[in-house]
Amino acid sequence: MFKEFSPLEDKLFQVMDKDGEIIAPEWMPEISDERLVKAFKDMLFARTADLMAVSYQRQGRMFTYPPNFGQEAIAGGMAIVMRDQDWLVPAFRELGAWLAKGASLRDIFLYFMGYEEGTVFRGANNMVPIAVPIASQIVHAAGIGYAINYNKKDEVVYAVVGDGGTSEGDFAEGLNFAAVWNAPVVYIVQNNQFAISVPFKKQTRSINIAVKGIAFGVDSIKVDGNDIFAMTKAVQVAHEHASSGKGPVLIEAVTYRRGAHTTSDDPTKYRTKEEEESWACYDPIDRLRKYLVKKNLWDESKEESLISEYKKEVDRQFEAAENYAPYPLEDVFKYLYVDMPDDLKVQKVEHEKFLKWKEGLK
Amino acid sequence: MFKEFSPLEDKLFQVMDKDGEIIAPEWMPEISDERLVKAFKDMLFARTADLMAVSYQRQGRMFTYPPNFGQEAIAGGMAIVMRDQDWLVPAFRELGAWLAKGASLRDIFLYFMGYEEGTVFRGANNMVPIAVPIASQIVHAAGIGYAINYNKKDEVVYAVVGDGGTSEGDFAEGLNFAAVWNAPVVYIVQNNQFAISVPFKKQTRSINIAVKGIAFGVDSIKVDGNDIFAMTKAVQVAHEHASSGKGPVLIEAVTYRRGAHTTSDDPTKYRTKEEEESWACYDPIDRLRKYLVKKNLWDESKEESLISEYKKEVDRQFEAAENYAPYPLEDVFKYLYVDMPDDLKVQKVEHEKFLKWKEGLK
Amino acid sequence: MEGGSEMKVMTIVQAVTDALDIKLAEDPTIVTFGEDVGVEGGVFRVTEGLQKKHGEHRVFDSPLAESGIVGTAVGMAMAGLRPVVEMQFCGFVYPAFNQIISHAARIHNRSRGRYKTPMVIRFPYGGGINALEHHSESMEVLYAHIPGLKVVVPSTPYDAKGLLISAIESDDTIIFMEPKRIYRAIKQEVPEEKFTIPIGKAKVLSEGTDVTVVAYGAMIREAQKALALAKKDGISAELIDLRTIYPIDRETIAQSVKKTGRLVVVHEGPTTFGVAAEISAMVEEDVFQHLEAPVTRVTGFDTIVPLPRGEHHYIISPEKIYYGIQKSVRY
Amino acid sequence: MEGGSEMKVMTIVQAVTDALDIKLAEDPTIVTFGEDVGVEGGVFRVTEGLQKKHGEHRVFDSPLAESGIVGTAVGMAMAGLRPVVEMQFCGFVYPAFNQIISHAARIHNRSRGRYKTPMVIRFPYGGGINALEHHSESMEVLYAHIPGLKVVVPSTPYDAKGLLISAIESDDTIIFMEPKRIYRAIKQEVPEEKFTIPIGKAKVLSEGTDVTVVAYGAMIREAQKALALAKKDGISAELIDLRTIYPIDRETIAQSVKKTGRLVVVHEGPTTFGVAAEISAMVEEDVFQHLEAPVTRVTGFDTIVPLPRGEHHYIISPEKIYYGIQKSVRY
Ligand SMILES: Cc1ncc(C[n+]2csc(CCOP(=O)(O)OP(=O)(O)O)c2C)c(N)n1
Ligand SMILES: Cc1ncc(C[n+]2csc(CCOP(=O)(O)OP(=O)(O)O)c2C)c(N)n1
Ligand SMILES: [Mg+2]
Ligand SMILES: [Mg+2]
Repeated sequence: MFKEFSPLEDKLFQVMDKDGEIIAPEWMPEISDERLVKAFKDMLFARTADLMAVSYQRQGRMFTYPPNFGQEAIAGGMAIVMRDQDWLVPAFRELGAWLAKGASLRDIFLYFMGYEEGTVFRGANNMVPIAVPIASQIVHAAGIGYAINYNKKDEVVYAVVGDGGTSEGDFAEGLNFAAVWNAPVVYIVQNNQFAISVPFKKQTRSINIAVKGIAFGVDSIKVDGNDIFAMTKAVQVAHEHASSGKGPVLIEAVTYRRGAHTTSDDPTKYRTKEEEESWACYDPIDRLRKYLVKKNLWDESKEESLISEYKKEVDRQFEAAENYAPYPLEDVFKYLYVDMPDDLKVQKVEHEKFLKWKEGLK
Repeated sequence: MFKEFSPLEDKLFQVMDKDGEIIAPEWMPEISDERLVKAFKDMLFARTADLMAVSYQRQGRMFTYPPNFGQEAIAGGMAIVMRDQDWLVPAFRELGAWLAKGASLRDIFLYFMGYEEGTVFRGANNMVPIAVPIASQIVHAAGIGYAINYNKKDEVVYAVVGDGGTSEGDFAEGLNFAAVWNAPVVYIVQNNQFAISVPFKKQTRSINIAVKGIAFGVDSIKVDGNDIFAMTKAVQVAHEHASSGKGPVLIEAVTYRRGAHTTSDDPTKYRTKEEEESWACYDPIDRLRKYLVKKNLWDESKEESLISEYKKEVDRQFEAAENYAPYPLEDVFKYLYVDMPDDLKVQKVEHEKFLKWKEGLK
Repeated sequence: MEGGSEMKVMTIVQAVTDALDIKLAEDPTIVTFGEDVGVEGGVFRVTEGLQKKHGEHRVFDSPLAESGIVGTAVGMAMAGLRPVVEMQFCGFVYPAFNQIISHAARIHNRSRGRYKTPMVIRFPYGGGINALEHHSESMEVLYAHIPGLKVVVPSTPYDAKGLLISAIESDDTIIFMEPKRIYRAIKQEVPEEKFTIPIGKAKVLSEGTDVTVVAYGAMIREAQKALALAKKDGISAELIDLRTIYPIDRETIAQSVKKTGRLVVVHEGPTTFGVAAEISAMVEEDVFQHLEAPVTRVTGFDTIVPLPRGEHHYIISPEKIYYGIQKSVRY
Repeated sequence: MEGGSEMKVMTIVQAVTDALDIKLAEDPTIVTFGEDVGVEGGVFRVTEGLQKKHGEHRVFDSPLAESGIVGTAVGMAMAGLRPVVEMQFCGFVYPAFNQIISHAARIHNRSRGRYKTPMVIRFPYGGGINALEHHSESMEVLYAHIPGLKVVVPSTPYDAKGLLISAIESDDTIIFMEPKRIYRAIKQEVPEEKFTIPIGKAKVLSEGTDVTVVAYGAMIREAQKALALAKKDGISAELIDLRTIYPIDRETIAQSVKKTGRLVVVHEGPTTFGVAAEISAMVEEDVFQHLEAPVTRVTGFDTIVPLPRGEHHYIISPEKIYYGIQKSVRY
């Protein structure tokens, strides 16, 4: 695959076209009909949750949130391949992958409501917290990969980053360490064409992101990230590659951030309606739906009721998050160290004294 | 050139073989006999100074010094192409390039004797100080390149780094900025096979360093760094490329650090005599000498007396450095800010009070 | 300072934009860049409109790489430009740390004055905007402790403009930290034309006799509220806006403490090894015999700023400052 | 502490090697790596022999990239290992700053305890070895001010061993700064077997009544010389070795100052916003009424450590400490 679709020639690995036709059947991944329908439903669920998150935010019920709209097939493909024992090292815009790993939507909402608790992802085995400092997680993935080799475990690390993130020094350092250490890491770059307002062309002069792997001797491929089949196949091959001791893989998943960067962002400042529309027909969910409908695996008329079911579920999770316990003072201090310095204990006690005094003021 | 010698196929750009035969006459750079002899003499002078530096250090007359032994053709090639108005952004192991730029040997010795004055290089137009934090200078070069474009100047930036330095995040960030900004920078990686004790193979899994340029859309080439003709030609082409608005170039100059990392290092700890000897026959000065002798441009019998002349000159420079003024207290404070904070003035005065008191103690 | 200049009501954001605009128009060696700085005008819209007005070569987007941004600015400065760079948030300056400490702060010293780095690294800092982790910190000490840097923090639109112009005109490397919490919260009349405020000088905002309060940035507004509370209580507090964190104007503080005998220092950043510690040490050195109470620190916990739901625990309220004032006065 | 253990004369370098050796043998989750750490045994030979003994997967060279080293260690720690990483010199830690402050110091807090980062970042610090720029600095405050880190500095071979073992056994991220100036200058009998010294506790090295001197690392030896000078002068000074820079053992210092009424703090790093400032502030808070003189700082200039020929100006001599002691006592 890495040879056939050499990023040096800017080849794009694609299995399904925008109308849901399979154009490269020889690369079609093996997925049972059932699993495929589940993948579709999961993507639909993720999108529902994502859109609702944006509207909760607009209602002032949540803080800034980064929409996933249009990027769902990337997580969709990862979800099909990732196993429970595999590691997920997230960036911050791969909701579907978090859910697939076992993170609860309630927790995710908690995070964007302003609770650290929301980035613990207790239900998700071997998933680490969201990484806000761009690309810093790329290095962690290499270290986790080292530990996997060290302990001779059957685990693969999935690490996600954006196109903008590939400009950070940590992207280079992480890939280099992973390669030198032959770490079992699948790096997935969600190239959604923008880093906030900065378009891909201003981010790098390279023809694509996949070629960056060559700098580190890492097998790399540029994949249509809105094509669930191409994503799944690429991730399968990458997973096999990494877990069989051949070292890390870099997947550039070409996609488009259909929404804003975050709910605080206004994309009309830096891109045109036309551009946005030109990508609409590549929507990953629409494409999979077309395929499923053609194969009689999906009945569009059922979708509406399914979505309203999902909405209810999302609301339930959101309300559970809204009803989460208040944030005790203690939690500001409790987790900073395993062995808490006395200083911190004193600061807490002093603050409590102040709070008592303040009560008295009223 | 960049196509013919694609780093992807790990091609090595070579013009002269180890016996001084021209094996690729079509790539022979145009250099007058006179200039070539000067280049040889300059390399000889640099080597003489370098070897003497090591022995001064052994005599306890200088602090730690990083030998250049075996790497002289890289600076030799740069020296032929670099113009007075071009910028030199050094690492710390390209003595010949510093001298070519106009830095005085006395100043260079001053630096390794422990004076900041020695890294000012007053005689060298557009040369910036030595960069000790590995690869950090790669980024500066991109910024200088931006300024050159901004001011529409006819200047090219030469920036040097080692093989180890290519692992630092700043190497990637610098190349990326230079590429995106189309900055006129010639990046030269001295791949001397080691970063202190760490061999190239442990530094990266890529087939060579030149391929790293591809990650940034930068034209790159792997050159025999011990071949003065190949180096000169590559630098000429790169210079032309950069100064004609085509953006930065990356030259991997393959060489071998024949000496220790620094005078504090003991290479027998991490490499074999055999390996060292296997590189001896590629010595850049020997190769050029063979060529010159064959062309009747050089008479070996004259070399000894030339070297003893050089030695005298080096000694003169060294002694000038040894006789440099003592380091006044004032200089600790004077240059930190353009507009010095009062605090610093007070600290100096307070220290002088102490010194007076201390006088009184005796 | 600016006789006869027209005044205009500005927020801090607008004052910063205005300072940049004036300097860009006046000095062709000035460029400003950073993530999203060009087309979008920055995530806080501080550079909005400047690219259109001054051109793409002077106001522009950079790739997403902080070390690259600061490091290229160092290179530009050595080559004669005067770059003003934006780091997107206080918590995202760290990838640039090596370039800041090893180069921006040192090139002038290393080259014995041959090369200068007249550059400004500006970024929003501080809590109170309900942001994710890394978006709320106040780590001014990390810069103020580094030899070769100067650190400036304005607290009002007027100061933001005057101090930023001074920073841009300075031949030293200036860290310019903008209190994002009050980016748009304070409106003030600011002269339209160019004016400067000296770096390294604090300002006595209101005089008092019982206790001196030193604060800066977003804490000034909170301190003013605290002073109002104290006043009701009959306490006359003197408020000093530090304006510059390094070099600290120890003279102004010392003079004040000489008069009041008591000092409260307020800042958002962590207490231990914080700015208040240094001021405490200085005051002790300078006016030990006038100190009637230990210096009181009303400062951040030695913790990470909590996510929004816990941030109220961390953030320093006027009441907490007032509490500190009482503690000092009643010592 | 360690009844009946055999003793062996060690330097600080040997003590650090020994601590690593013992822990590597005892705990298979420990790995140690960094630039030149494997085959060569580190530029100061601290890890010499360990790769041969414990294997290439446990003691190894990394590529030349500090952010990579610290960041991969964070990953390893999250995956259950206990990495000890070496940064080659104090001045080359900065490229790793983001990984240190944003992750090593915070993963435990961010994940509400789900993930720990039991890791040690060790590096030589301080001046006095005639080195190039960036090789001589003492920037402990940059770490000590960061919430989530602990910072340890040994001053003797005994302490180096006991404190490093504690650091490796700690579940928190520890910055372990080794005074390279005395790496081989002090020889001391150290127990061959394993022992620990608690992090966060200072040690009273010698008792006195007139003045308290607080120092750490390479400054302890200089302070001891100063105390000898002071003694001749009839001054009885109490010497405290801080051992841990954060958390500071304020209790031990406070108790001492209560007794002596005077305090001199000594460190190599820059004065302003330095460790002495914090100690000054703490002491004022804790024992204000016992202070008979302002805290005296005998600390580095707010400058870059000069290159070797100028370093004698910067370096703190016993005489300078003694001068500080006199100043304090004669106040
Ligand atoms: C080190 C760092 N610098 C800046 C930021 C602010 N920031 C948040 S998201 C973002 C853009 C990221 O772009 P990309 O990597 O393409 O991911 P996307 O948002 O498109 O998913 C920036 C600059 C940050 N989080 N971390
Ligand atoms: C950021 C940083 N880390 C570590 C060092 C210590 N150091 C000095 S030279 C060197 C090796 C450099 O290797 P390379 O880049 O190959 O250059 P060479 O010495 O071979 O010329 C190291 C690790 C440093 N100077 N800067
Ligand atoms: Mg993006
Ligand atoms: Mg090398």
